[in-house]
Amino acid sequence: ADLRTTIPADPAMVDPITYSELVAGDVMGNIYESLTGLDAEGNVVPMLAESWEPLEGNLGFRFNLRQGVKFHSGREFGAKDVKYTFEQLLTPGMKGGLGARYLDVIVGAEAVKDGSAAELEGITIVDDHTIEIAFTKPDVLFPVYPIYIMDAGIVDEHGPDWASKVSAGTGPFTFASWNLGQSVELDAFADYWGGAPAIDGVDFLVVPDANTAMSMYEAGEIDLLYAPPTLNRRILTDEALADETLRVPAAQIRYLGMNENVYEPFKDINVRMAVCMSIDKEAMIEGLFSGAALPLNGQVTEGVAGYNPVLEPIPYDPEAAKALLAEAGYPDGEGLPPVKLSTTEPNKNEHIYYASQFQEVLNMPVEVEIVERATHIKAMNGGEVPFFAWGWSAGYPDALYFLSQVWYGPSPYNRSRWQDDEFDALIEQAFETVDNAERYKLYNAAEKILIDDYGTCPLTVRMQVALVKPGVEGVSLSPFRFLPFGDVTIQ
Amino acid sequence: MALLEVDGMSVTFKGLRGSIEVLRDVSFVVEPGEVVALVGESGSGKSVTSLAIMGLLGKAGALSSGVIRFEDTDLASLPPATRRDIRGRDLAMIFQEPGTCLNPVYRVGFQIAEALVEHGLCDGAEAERRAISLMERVGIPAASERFRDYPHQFSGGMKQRIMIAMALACNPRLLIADEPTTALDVTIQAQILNLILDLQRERSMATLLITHDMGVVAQMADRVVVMYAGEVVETATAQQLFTAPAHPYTRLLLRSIPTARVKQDALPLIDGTTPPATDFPQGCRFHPRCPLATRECAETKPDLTSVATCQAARCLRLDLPAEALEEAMAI
Amino acid sequence: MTTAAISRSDFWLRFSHSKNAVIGAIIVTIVTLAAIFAPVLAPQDPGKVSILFTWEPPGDRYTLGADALGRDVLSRLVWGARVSLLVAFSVLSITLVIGVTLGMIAAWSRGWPDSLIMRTVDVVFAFPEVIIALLIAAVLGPGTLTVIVALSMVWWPGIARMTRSLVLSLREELFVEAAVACGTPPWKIMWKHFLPNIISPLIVRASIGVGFIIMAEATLSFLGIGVQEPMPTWGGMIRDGLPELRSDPHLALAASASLGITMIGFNLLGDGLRDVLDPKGAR
Amino acid sequence: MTALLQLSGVSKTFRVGAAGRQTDLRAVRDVSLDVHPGETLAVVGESGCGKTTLGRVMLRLTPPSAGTLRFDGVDITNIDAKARRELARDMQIVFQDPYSALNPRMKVADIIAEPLVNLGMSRAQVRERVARVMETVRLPIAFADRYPHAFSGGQRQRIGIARALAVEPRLIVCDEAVSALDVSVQAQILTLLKQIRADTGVALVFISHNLGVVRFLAHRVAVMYLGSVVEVADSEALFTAPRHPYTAALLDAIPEPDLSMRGKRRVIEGDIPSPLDPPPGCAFHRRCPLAGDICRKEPPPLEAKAAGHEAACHFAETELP
Amino acid sequence: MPGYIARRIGGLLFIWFVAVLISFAALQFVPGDPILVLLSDQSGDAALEARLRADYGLDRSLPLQFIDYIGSIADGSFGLSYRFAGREVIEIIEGGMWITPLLAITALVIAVPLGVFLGIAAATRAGQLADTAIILLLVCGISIPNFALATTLVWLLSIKAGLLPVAGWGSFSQMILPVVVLTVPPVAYIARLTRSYMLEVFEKDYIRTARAKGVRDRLVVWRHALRNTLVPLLTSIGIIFGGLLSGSFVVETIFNIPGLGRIAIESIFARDYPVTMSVVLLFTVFYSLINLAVDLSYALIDPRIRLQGQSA
Ligand SMILES: Nc1ncnc2c1ncn2[C@@H]1O[C@H](COP(=O)(O)OP(=O)(O)OP(=O)(O)O)[C@@H](O)[C@H]1O
Ligand SMILES: Nc1ncnc2c1ncn2[C@@H]1O[C@H](COP(=O)(O)OP(=O)(O)OP(=O)(O)O)[C@@H](O)[C@H]1O
Ligand SMILES: [Mg+2]
Ligand SMILES: [Mg+2]
Repeated sequence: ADLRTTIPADPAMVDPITYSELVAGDVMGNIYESLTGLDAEGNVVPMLAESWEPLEGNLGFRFNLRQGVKFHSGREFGAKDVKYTFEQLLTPGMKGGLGARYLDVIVGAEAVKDGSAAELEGITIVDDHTIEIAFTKPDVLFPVYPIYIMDAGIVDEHGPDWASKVSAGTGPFTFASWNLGQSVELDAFADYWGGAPAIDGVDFLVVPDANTAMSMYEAGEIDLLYAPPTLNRRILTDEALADETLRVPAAQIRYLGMNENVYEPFKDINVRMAVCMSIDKEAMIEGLFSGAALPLNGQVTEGVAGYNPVLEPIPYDPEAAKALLAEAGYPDGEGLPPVKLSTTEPNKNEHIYYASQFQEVLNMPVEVEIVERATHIKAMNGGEVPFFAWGWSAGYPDALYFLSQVWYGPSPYNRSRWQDDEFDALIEQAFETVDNAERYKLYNAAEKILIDDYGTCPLTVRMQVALVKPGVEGVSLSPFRFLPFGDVTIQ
Repeated sequence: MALLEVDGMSVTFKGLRGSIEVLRDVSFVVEPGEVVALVGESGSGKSVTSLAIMGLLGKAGALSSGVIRFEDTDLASLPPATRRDIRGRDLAMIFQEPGTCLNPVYRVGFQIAEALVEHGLCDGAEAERRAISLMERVGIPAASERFRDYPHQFSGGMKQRIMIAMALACNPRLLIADEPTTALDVTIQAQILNLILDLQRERSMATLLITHDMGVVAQMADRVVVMYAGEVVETATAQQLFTAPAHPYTRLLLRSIPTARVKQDALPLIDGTTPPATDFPQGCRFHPRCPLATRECAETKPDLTSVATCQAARCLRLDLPAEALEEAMAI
Repeated sequence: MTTAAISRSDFWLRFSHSKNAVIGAIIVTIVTLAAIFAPVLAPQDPGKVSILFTWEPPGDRYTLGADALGRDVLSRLVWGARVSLLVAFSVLSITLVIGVTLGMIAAWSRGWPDSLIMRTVDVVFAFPEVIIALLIAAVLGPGTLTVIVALSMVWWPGIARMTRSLVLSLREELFVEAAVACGTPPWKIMWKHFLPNIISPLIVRASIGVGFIIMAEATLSFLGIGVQEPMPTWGGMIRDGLPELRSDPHLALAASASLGITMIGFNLLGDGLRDVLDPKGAR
Repeated sequence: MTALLQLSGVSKTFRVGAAGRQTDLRAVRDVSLDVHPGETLAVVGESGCGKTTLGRVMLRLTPPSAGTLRFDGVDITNIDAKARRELARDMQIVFQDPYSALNPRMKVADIIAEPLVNLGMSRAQVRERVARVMETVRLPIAFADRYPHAFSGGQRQRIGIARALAVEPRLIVCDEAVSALDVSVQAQILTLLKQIRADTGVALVFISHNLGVVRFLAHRVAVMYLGSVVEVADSEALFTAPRHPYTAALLDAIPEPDLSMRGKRRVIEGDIPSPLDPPPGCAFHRRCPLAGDICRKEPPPLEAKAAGHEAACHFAETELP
Repeated sequence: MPGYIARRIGGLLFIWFVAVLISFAALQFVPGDPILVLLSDQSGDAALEARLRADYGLDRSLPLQFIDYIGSIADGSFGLSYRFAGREVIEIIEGGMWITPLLAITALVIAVPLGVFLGIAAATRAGQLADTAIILLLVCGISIPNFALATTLVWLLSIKAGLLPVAGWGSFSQMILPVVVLTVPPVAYIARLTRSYMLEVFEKDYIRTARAKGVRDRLVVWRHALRNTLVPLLTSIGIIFGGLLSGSFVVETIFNIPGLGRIAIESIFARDYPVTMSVVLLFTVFYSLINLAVDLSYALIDPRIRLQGQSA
């Protein structure tokens, strides 16, 4: 039998080079594999690489690749495929997606990108199953980066539009068909190195409407549902579904961005504190999220390497918040210029709650503004949005993902433009620190600087909710969505 | 035995403000083979009378008293199906507006043949044959081709001929013609009236001819029934009516018609207008306009009284000499 | 014009005899009053968030329960009536002004202005209304103004077409020719002779239209381009309530019922008016 | 005596049919007529022969397709819309259907006042004038605030006449002004018109198909057939000695309320031809008892057959059978 | 007739062109640049942005872009999709292209007879209780928002009773619920129109003529009256069809039908303009073709119209 589940839209692509979005990831995670992978707890485990060691001066890695891995084409996986994939990602005109940005540190990446070289200078194929990758500067997290490796021979064999015809991965399932607007279907790969899946395949039905997906689940038309947050209440309040529900916190931080460059009062730490202390996270989690969230104390989520479990929560204390605001020179909100709390349609309710708290507790003149998503992201990236709550999902299971992208000064995703030299120095140091324990200390120190400065208000961690029909076993929901369905069985 | 006998017929319509008695105590007879004209001004109840006879008053109207006997059958007491069967077969009707009385989306041949088939008189092919010969009879050239045409492809006069063919299809005993020529041109009107007269003689069919045109009456009718405000005010033979009208209304009416035969300098006037059905006067309904009216006329309802053989009028002052009217108007 | 022949006193008499018209008028009056007196009638501030009472079922605290943010459903319904009617009446006024003006011009001028206007009407008609609304929402961003503009864009051609056909038959009436013969200038003929004589069919259409506009706003809300927070609207409430139909049905039910009853009210009123204004009506 | 209104060679052609397949419909063909001050000219003819169109052309409600039109010696054939509106001061119209000729949504006073307001009269003047014409047509002044539906046909026709009279015009075109009325009411209106004519000296163009009415009112009569004037004569001459066979047929066809005429009518055969497809030659030849070969080929010109008596017939001299 | 059709087709081409022009112009004003949508989180990367713009020809002037688009219509590809890298628009819409009209026409084919039947039932009982009951039912039919009706039906028939599939496309049973939801409003609309047209026709002289001939009441209604109400009814078919196309947006979303309505919504939200414009064009084409068909079919029903088309 096939495992039937839904995706909220057609994947934008099904090839590992241009791969750049979430839905495509849900599908392709079952077809393609990276050098390393994750287990159900979010720990990094060897996949296509069995082991790896840093090169001298931390300027690169040597990977010992797994033997006996077959591509869906039947070819043996080897070092040439890794090199081929990396070069393809960087070659102009190939529209390299998410994977490409992890490759900038490789020696010669620039030359490939601007078209002056076809081959990546920094890659040395030692033997069929050993490859060395040289860096221009240390990047200790390189082995963790999720880059799908593809079959080097496939493009020559099937031409540029191979992706809609054949499958070029090593994963437990092969791409079978994509019926636009209806479904993407995968077949079990009998020669999978980890053992052939027990199920015949996976059907991803394209169902944009969450309620429809839910109805389909209830009517037994699908076996598995990764529920979007709008369904949380419906699922979590239904006792009949309790045994079928999986709940796992997502590797996603949610924070309140306060951009002091745009809104003057945020320059004062007392104002930032007052804002943070006027949000009642516990009440919000119960009332608004129906319990499908956890409070977030720092800026790293549990299950991500480097998480600090001993951070104190910021208390909900309206009186203290009022006092702090008065101290900042805005007694009872007087003198605060009006400000917009911006967001997109799906996050509306949450923002209405924040705004109502700020108005009620601080008498702050806040108004909720709903903006089109792409415009909003562009404005945030440009540092133009004064006040917003936004999330950031980990692309790999290491705290550095959050810290270096959201709060690090030069990062293009530092949307609230919080900046601290000491913090930035710690991050730079972490990139060069191979020893995990050492590095985690640096993370904790940096995170403390951020929290103590009230540079942000940590909000909540979203709880992922999924429904699995009785009789379907082996589905694992990790902090990073579903793991591949290779071990799933259906009665 | 009279072919049609209407006796004491009253008709009321239900309206928003209660019931309105539109016809009161209407009585007349139509003998086999004769032409009876029903005349009167607009709103006097001519059409309602004909519709009541046909049983086509609709939902709002009802016969509140009186009987309508057709060949000694009381029509009102018949079950609807039987009544429908008589309608169209023994009693046929043609209407004023030939343009709107034909169904625009069916071929005229079909519309003529329909009654034959509906009454089970013959099958489709035979009905078609008869329809063509009827069309020929009413004077439509190239009938067997025009049979398949639609009403809008005919002129007004031809449409009226088709209406006549339709009414005659089942050889009715009585033809009711409600202002059959008012919508037509004078020359065409003359053609149609002659046609009706010919057919009526040919088939010894009786005709109840409804009109407001005294000229038409003079050319066609054997006997005349004059209506005013929902009542019959005078019945007479045509001869009597034109030579010795009894009711003041009839007399005035006849004289207020401008004629093309002679030059007139002035027309005698009947002041005022016909009252609406909601507002019929007490007593004699004509009294507010009648030069001869007295107080008694305003109080007492006159009955239809016989003045001569075959002539009766509804007036309290029939005893006055004919000149009295002239004198009264001169004042 | 057949509809023209009814006197004022007759109108009320016929009106009071028409069950549809009376029931419709009562519903419409209640909704309109609710909308006008929303600030007085609403038991609570419709925007008041009570995070501890989200999805509170109907009871003492909230007569009709609370929504996802603990806001009072009854208060939001009453205020929602305001938004719905505001949208409906704005759209109606705009479309009536535009549609009637253009329709009259088209019918009066014939010739090229007629062609121009009617071709435009054809083009707009050929666009599915949701697409027009989506495009306009995409341009202006979702909101009350968008809804009004979008629905006006969708509705005026219907009015223009109707006006044109009414005026085309009206201009054959003798009284129009009489006015021309009296030396009445065209604008005055439109204003004094056409307008009063097409007003009743327009009213009938408008009254039925109100229902559809309110519904259209709800549909736009459902598609995410309707009137935005913090303004409560029925469409938005239905959309927000639908997923919770089983666990907490009160939100969707209350809003659907309000929308449905209002639609019924306007439709019955419109149907009733049609019967009342048609002198040859069923009675 | 100079003509008040002078038509010479006036034609009116309509383009009918859907675009691309249009044909010409000649509703009025080459009509020359004079209307003198104070006279009543009747235009008679059967339905569709172009009477109304001719009336509309006379009033310049529609421009003629050919020919010229003079009012009081001034050429008004090609005047602009504004000048045309000015003409309303001198020329007015009364329509056939008293039901559709009055705007049901206007009060009687406003209806009568409309031409006055258009002329820019002050409110007081208008009120005074309205009261006066209402009296002239014998409408109680109390009716001023009512709407037309409250009136009977005869009363409505009085309102229409009052509207036409209000500006004290010199010419009134009455298009079938009494055809829709009951006999008794018709008599009232005819009498009223006669009286007004005597009191004001207004010229009337009286369009009708009822020859009885025409004889009662008209000084002169023009008979139309299929767009053309086929006979013009003084009323008495026309009724006693018609020259055109069509006029004779028309007179014969009238059902007279006179038993002595019974069965003596001669009825001409055939339908009225369509103006879209007029017969060649004389338009009447297919129905004409006198028709000869020439009638099938040549349209007869309208020419004087006696003093003040013109007819368009090749055989107008022939004694009618 | 051929001349008439040629003229109509010329008119259609004009309308289609204007539709493309308007949607092209309107989309220029839409906030949410397609490239920014593609870039999403990476929208700070100016080089990447410039590269993408060039890839999609968006760096060229608007008239050129428009001409490009018209050209792509001519060659049948309808341009390149922004959302699906490297795919032609035709690939994206061809699957859904027939679904929406199929749904709409199915709904129409059911709604017209049903609505006419109900309308006649009400008209022949005008003023009676049955009439009021039918009217009330019809008004309710239009007063229930289609999304609410759909949700309720799915819950009752699919989840509770398990009779019909919840969603999807491909089998007959999957068509039933969407068609029912689409059909309800037009049935109500047609029935109400039929009722009022019928009442109007009942007053006509030719109905009285038919009764005077002794034609049975049922035949009077079904033969003499009905055909005369069809012409005005046909006129509203176009509007109803437009309503059905619009209804498909909601119905396709709820029942997860991969038709044009759902594609339109997805592509607008994803700022996939070439797809959006093509869907708009297709909707316009369907709508105007239905109207053309309606106009041509008048002649079949009403002989007066045929003659005008030919001789005049
Ligand atoms: N369906 C109806 N409902 C109410 N009143 C009606 C109805 N039909 C006719 N009447 C009234 O009955 C009266 C007589 O009307 P009827 O049509 O018989 O007059 P008529 O003599 O035929 O007039 P005309 O010469 O105008 O045809 C009128 O006052 C009319 O208003
Ligand atoms: N606006 C118009 N467009 C096209 N044809 C017209 C127009 N007005 C009149 N006609 C045609 O011109 C011819 C003469 O019409 P007109 O109304 O002048 O006749 P009439 O003598 O007044 O007839 P009736 O006695 O019926 O009033 C008719 O065939 C008519 O169809
Ligand atoms: Mg009558
Ligand atoms: Mg005329």
